[in-house]
Amino acid sequence: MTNNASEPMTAATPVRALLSKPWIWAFLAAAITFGATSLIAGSGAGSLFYAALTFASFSAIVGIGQMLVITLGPGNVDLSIPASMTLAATLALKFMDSETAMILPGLLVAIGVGIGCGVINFGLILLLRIPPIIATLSASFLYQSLAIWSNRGLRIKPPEPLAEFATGGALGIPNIAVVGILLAILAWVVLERAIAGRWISAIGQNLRAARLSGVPVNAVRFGVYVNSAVCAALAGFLLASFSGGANLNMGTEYMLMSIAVVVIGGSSIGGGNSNVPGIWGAALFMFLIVSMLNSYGLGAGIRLILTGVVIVGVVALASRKGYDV
Amino acid sequence: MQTISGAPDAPVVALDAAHMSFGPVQALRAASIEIKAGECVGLVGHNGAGKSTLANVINGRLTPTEGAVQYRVSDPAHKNSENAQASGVRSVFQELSLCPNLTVLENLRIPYRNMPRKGWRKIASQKMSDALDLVFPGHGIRPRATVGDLSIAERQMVEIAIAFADRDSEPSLVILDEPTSSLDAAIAQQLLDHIKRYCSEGGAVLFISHMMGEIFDVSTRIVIMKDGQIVDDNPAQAFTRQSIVDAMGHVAPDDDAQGSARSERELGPVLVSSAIGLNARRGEIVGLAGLAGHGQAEALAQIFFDHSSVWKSGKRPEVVFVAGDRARDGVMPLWSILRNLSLTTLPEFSKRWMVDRPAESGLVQKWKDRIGIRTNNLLNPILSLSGGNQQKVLFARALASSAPLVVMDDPMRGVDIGTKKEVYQMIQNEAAKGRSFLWYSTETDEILECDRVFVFRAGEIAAELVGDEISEENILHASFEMQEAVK
Amino acid sequence: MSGDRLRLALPVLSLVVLLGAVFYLQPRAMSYFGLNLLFNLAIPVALATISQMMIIMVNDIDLSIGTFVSFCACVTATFVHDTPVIGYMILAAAILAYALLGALIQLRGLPAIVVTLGMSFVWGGLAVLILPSPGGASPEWLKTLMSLKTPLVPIAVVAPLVIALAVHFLIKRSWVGVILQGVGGNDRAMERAGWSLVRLRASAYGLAGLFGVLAGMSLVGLTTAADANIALRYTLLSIAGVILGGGEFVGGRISPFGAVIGALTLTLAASFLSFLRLSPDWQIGAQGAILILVLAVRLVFIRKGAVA
Amino acid sequence: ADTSDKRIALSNNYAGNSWRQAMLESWQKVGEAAVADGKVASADAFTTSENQATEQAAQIQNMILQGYDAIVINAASPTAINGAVKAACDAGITVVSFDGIVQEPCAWRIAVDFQQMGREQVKYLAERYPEGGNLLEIRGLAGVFVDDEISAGIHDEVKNSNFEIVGSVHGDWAQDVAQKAVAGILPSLPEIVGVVTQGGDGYGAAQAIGATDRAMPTIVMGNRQDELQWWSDEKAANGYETTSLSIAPGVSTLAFWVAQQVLDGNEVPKDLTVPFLAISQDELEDALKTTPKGSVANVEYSLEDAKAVIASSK
Ligand SMILES: Nc1ncnc2c1ncn2[C@@H]1O[C@H](COP(=O)(O)OP(=O)(O)OP(=O)(O)O)[C@@H](O)[C@H]1O
Ligand SMILES: Nc1ncnc2c1ncn2[C@@H]1O[C@H](COP(=O)(O)OP(=O)(O)OP(=O)(O)O)[C@@H](O)[C@H]1O
Ligand SMILES: [Mg+2]
Ligand SMILES: [Mg+2]
Repeated sequence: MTNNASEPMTAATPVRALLSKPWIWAFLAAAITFGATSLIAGSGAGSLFYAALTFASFSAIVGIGQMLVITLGPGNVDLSIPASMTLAATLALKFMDSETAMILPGLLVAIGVGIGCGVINFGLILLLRIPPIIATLSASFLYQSLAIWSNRGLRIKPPEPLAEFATGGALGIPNIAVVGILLAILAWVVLERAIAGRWISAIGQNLRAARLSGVPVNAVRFGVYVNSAVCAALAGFLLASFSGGANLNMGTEYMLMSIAVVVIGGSSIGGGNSNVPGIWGAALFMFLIVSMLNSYGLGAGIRLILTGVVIVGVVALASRKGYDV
Repeated sequence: MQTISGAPDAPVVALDAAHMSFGPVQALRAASIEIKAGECVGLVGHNGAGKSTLANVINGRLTPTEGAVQYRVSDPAHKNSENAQASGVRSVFQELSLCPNLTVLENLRIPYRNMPRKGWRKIASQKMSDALDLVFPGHGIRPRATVGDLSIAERQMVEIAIAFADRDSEPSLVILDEPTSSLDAAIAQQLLDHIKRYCSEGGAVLFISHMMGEIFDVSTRIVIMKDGQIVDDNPAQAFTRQSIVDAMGHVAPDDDAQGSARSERELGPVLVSSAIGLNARRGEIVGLAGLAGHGQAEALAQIFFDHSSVWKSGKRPEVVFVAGDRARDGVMPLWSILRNLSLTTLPEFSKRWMVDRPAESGLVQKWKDRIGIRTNNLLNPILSLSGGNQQKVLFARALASSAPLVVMDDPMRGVDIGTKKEVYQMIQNEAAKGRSFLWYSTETDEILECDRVFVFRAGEIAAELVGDEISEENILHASFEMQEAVK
Repeated sequence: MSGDRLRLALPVLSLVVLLGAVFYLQPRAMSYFGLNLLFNLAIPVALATISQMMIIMVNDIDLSIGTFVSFCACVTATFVHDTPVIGYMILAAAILAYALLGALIQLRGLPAIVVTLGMSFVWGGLAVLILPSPGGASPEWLKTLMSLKTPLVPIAVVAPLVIALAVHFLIKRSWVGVILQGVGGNDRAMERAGWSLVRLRASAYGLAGLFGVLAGMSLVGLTTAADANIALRYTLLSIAGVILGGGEFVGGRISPFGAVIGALTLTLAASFLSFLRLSPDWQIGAQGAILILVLAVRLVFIRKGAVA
Repeated sequence: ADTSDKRIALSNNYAGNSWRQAMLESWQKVGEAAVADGKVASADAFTTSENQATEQAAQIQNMILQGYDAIVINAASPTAINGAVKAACDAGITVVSFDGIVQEPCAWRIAVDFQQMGREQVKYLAERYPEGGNLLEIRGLAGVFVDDEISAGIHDEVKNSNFEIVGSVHGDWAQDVAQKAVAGILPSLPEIVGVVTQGGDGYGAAQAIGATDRAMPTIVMGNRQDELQWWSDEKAANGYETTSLSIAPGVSTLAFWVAQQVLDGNEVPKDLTVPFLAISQDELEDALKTTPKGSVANVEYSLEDAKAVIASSK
C-alpha cells in the first residue's frame, strides 16, 4: 500500500506536477464549464468572463475567510457569514446615507461590524465552549435581528463614487476582482510564508500538540474567526455597493457557497491544509456552472442535481488517500 | 473454542527471504525467521532498523514485496492477514488500538469476530476479567469502564490482555511491539512474568523492546536487526548486553560517566515552583518518578501551562515541552519532518511575522545531524519515520529553542539505547549551560540521571530524593508507601 | 458518574427547565392536547436527528439531511400515496444510495461534509422535479398513525421515547452498534481487527438513510402534504440536536436518548419564545440567544480539559 | 357581535426583505389603532427565524395553545402547514391566510391571482411590442407555490403572443441573486426586448444589463422604491417606459379586518381576491412620492375597505 505522497518530490513532468496540485481540478472544472457556455455565448464569451470574475470575487472573499476557519480543524466552520455580511452592509450603508464624504468612515463601520461579529463568535466558542458550528449559527440569528431592527429592510443607495468603483473595472478586470485577487495573494502569503500560517495549520492538525509546542492557540483562533467575519463584512459592503443597496436576505446564498468554494478548491476539510488558488478556481466554477445550466435552458431541478453531481465528482477526482497502513 | 489446526510442531510462522520496500526505502531486506511454539523471541534494533516492519509482515498487515511468509495454517487462496488470523497470530501495536468511546468489554468484541451473539456482553465481560486477572493480577480495571476514562497505562494493559484473551481461537503467537513503554516497573514485571508462563505452556511471543533488561528477562532467543537486515539470531544465552549493543551498530557509551556530571554542576536559584511543591533550580535536572498515572503528567502539564501563554508567543519562551505520547501531544501528521521540527522555534529564528526559510532549513539540518534523524530527505512526511525517529524530531523541536526550562513527559518512549545515551549526554550538557529539565520517566535508568527526584503517589509528592538518595529501592519504597517527605 | 450518564444529564435538565417555563407561561400546555401540540412536530426532527447521529457516530457530518428529508417527504406525498409499490421502491433506493455514498466516502477517502454538501443539491433538485409546486397528499394510514390517540400520554410524547429506546438498543446494546461506534472511536483498530470499513461505513450511512426516510414519512403524516423545501432546516437542527444531546463531532461519542431529547429541547425552545411574545424584530435573535443559553449550561458539565 | 375581547395573531414565515418588513409595519400600525379603538383586544405578530413550513406549523400550534381567537397567516407553503391549520380550526379558531395562502378548506383565503399577475406582464409587453420578440424570465425560489404560479401565467400568456422566452433564471427573490443569474446568462442570449419578473428583481436585472453594452429592454418592475427610482431616472434621461405591478404589503391589514369580520359573526366568503397594485407610466411620480426610500409601494386597508372587498365578492 504505497502511495505517491510518501515519495520525495523528485523531478516529475510539469504536467504531472500540475495535476498533483489539489486546486487544479477546480480550475479545470471552471474552464470546462466556461468552454461549454461559450459554445452558446459565442462572442459573448468575453462578457461572460468579466461577469464571472465579478461575481466570483464575492464568493472568493468570503471563501478566504471561511477557508482559514475550516483549516483550524474538524468542527470549525463559520455559519454566521451571511448574517455578518448583511449586518455590516446594512449598518454601513445606513451610516453613509449615500454621502460621498462618508465612504471611508462607512468602510470602517463595515470592518468594525466584522470585528465585532468575529469577537462575539469567538467569545462564544472560547468562553462558553460552544461548538463553532452552533455558536456561529446562534450568533447569526442575533446579527440578523440587529440588521432588521436597525433599519427594517430599507434599501439605501450607496454613495455614487462607491457604486461606480464597485461596478467598474479597468483593462478588462473588474475592480471587485482586483480586490478579491489582492486578498487572495495576501492570504497566500500569510498561509505559506508567515508564522501565523504555520500556526493555523498546526492547530488544525492537532490543537493539543500545537498548544504544547508553544503556539499561542487562542490568539490564532481569535484572529482567524475575526478575519472570517471581517472578510464577510467586506464582501457584504462591496456587494451592497455593487448591487445598489443592502438587502436583509443578501447573504443567504453565501453560507453554502463559502463552504463549497473551500472544499471544491481542494482544501482538506479535516483541517491543517489549505489552498488559496483553489478558492478562486472554485468560485469561478460555482458561478459558471449556474450560468452554463441556465444558458442551456435547464430547469431548476436538473440544475440543482447537476451542480451536486459535479461537486461530488470534483471532490472524488481531487481526492487522494492519506496514509492507510 | 476451537484450536488451531495444522501440524503442532510446525513453526507458527516462517519468513523466507522477505523483502519490504516503501518506494526507495528498503525497510526489510532478505529477512528469514522462524518462530516455533514455546519460543519467546526478543527483537532488538536501533530506531528504524525495521522491527515494526518485520512485525507487520509477520502479522500479515504488510505483504512483502519479495519472499514468502508461511503460516501454520496457510491457505494460498487467502490473504496473509487472514492466514495470520486463522493461525492465531495476534499483535499489540505500540500506538493504541482501542476505541476510547467504548467500554473495555466492548473493545474485546472488536477483534473477537465470531463471538456468540446471545448474551455477548456477559461472555465478553467474563473473558475480559479472566484475561486481565491472568496477565495483571490485582489490576482494578472494571470491564464496564469506558476506555477513554482509563489512564494510558490501564489502556495498554487492556490491549495486552485482549491479545492474550481466550477468543474464538487460542493465540499461538503474540507480537508485542514495545508493550511496556507506558507501564511502570511493577506492572511491566507482571507482563514479563506472564510472557514467561505463557511460553512455557507452549505459546510463542515476539517481543520488541529497547529495554535490555526486559529482553534478557523473557527471551529464549534474541534477534538483532540493523538497517533492515537480521544480523544476529541466537539463543539468549549467547548474548551479553555489550554484545547486543555492538551488534546493533551503535557506539557503546561508557556507563561510568553517569552520575559524575551531577555532582560537578553548580545549581542556580529556583526557576519554577508549582502549588504542589514541585520546583526546579537553574541548571538542574529534576526527575518525576512513581507508578505510572499518579499525577506526574498532570503536574508537568500544569507547569507548562502556567509558564506559557495561549495568547502570545515571544522570542524568549519560558518553557518548552517534549511529548511522550507522540500522536496525541506531538506530531503534526500532515507536515514534513522539517516543519515539525521548526514549529516551536519559529518566532525565535524569524525576523518578524515571516518565516525565515533559509534560517529554518539551516536549523533543521543542524539538528538532524546532531540528534541523528534517519532520513534522506527532510521534506518527507514525518509519518514516514519510524516511531523512534519521530520522537527524536520532537526532542529537537524543543531543544532547539532557547527556553530556560524543558519539560519532558516520558520522552524516551521507543528510543533505542544508543540514541538514549546520546540524548542523556545532550541533556547533561544543556544543564551545564544553565538549562533546567523537568523529566517524567517510567524508566529507572532515566531517573538515575537526575539531580533531584520527586516521587509521586496519588497526585501528590510522596518523597523528594536528592543526590545519592536517588536509587531504585528508595523510589519504589516511596511509590508504594506514603512516607514523610524527606525535606 | 459514568461518562454516558453525565452526557445525558444536561439535555434532560434543559428539557425539564424549559418545560417548566413553558407550563408556567402557558398552563394550557399541561394537558394531553397541549403536549401533543407542543411536541408532535418534534417527531420528524427527532428521527432526522437520529439520522444525523448515525453519521456523526462514524466521525462524519451530513449537510444533506434536510434536503434528503424533503425529498423523502415529496416521494411520500406523491408516489407512496399514488402508487405505493413504486413509492416504497424509490425510498428503498434512496436508502441504498445513502449506503453507497458511505462506501464511496470510505473507498476514496473523501471528506463527508463535501460529499453531503454536493448531495444536498442533488436531493433538492430531485425534490423540485417531483414536486415543482407544493402539494401531494399523505397516505391515509400515515395520517391516521400520526394522529393516533394513545391512552394517557399523547403520541407526540410516546413516539420519541419509542424511537430513542429502539435506537438505544440497536446502537448502544447490540454488537452491531458496538462495531459501528468503533469506527468513530478508532477506525484503524477496526481495520486491524479485520472489519471492512467500507461495509461498516456503508451500514452507518444506510441507517442514516433509513431514519431520514422515516423522518420524511412522519413529516408528511403530520402536515398531510409536502413541498420541496419542507425540511431544509433539519440539517442544522439535527446537528444542534446531536450536540445538545451530549454527542461529540469526533470520537464516536453519541447518545440516542440525548439526541432525541436534544431534538425535543430545540422544538420546545421555539415554543417558549412564542409564548414570551417578543417584538417581531427580536424574535429571530431570541432563538439564537436561547440556543446559546442552553449550550452555555453545558459548560458546567464539561470536565475541564487541560487544553481548551 | 362584540369583538373587543378577541385576540388576533399574525403568523409570518419570513421577515428578510423590504416587502415583508412593510407588511409587518402595516400590520402593527393598523393593529395598534384597532386595539386603541377597542375593536380587538390584541393583534400580535410572530415571525419564524427561518423561512420554513415546519417551523411555522409549530408556531401555529403554539398559537392554538395561547388561545388566540383568530390566526392570520402568510404561509411558507400552501400545503405543508395544513395539519396545523386543521388543528386550529378544530380548536374553534378562525384562520385567515393571505399572500401565501393555505389549501386547507377550513381557512379563509385572501388570494392574489398570481397567474393573472404573470399574464398582465406579458399583456403589457404585447401592447408595447405587437410584433413580438425575445423575453428573459426571472423566476423566484424553485419549489415555491408563488414562483410556479406566476411563471405558469407568464408562459400561458406567451403562447397567445408573438414572444419567445429565450432564457429563464431563478433569482430567489433576492436582488443580488437575480443580478448574478442575469449576468451569467446574458452573454448567451440573443437580443431581448423585455424582461418579465416576479417582483423585486427588476433593479437587479437593470443593473446586470446596464453593465453590458446591450440596449436596455423593457423590464417589468415590482413596485420597489429603488426600481421606481431607477425607472424615473431613466424616464427623465431617455423617456424609458415600462410598468410595475405587485401585491401591496398592506394586504396583511385586509386579512386582519377579514378576521375581525368573521369573529364579528358576519358572513364572509371563504375565497376573496385582492387586486394587485399596478403603477403605470403616468402614476410613477405620485407613487414614488408616497413610497418611503428603500421600501415598497403600499396601501393599507381600513375596516370600510375590507367590508367593500367582502361585499364585492359575495
Ligand atoms: N510505509 C512506509 N513508507 C515509507 N517508509 C517506511 C514505511 N514503513 C516503514 N518505513 C521506513 O522503514 C524503516 C524501518 O521502519 P520500522 O518502523 O520498521 O523501524 P523500527 O525498527 O520499528 O524503528 P523504531 O524502533 O523507531 O520503531 C524506517 O526507515 C521507516 O522510515
Ligand atoms: N503510508 C505510509 N507512508 C510512510 N510511512 C509510513 C506509512 N505507513 C506507516 N509508515 C511508517 O511505517 C512504520 C511502521 O508503522 P507502525 O504504525 O507500525 O509504527 P510503530 O512500529 O507502531 O512505531 P513504533 O516503533 O514507535 O512503535 C512507521 O515508521 C510508520 O511511520
Ligand atoms: Mg517501530
Ligand atoms: Mg518503535
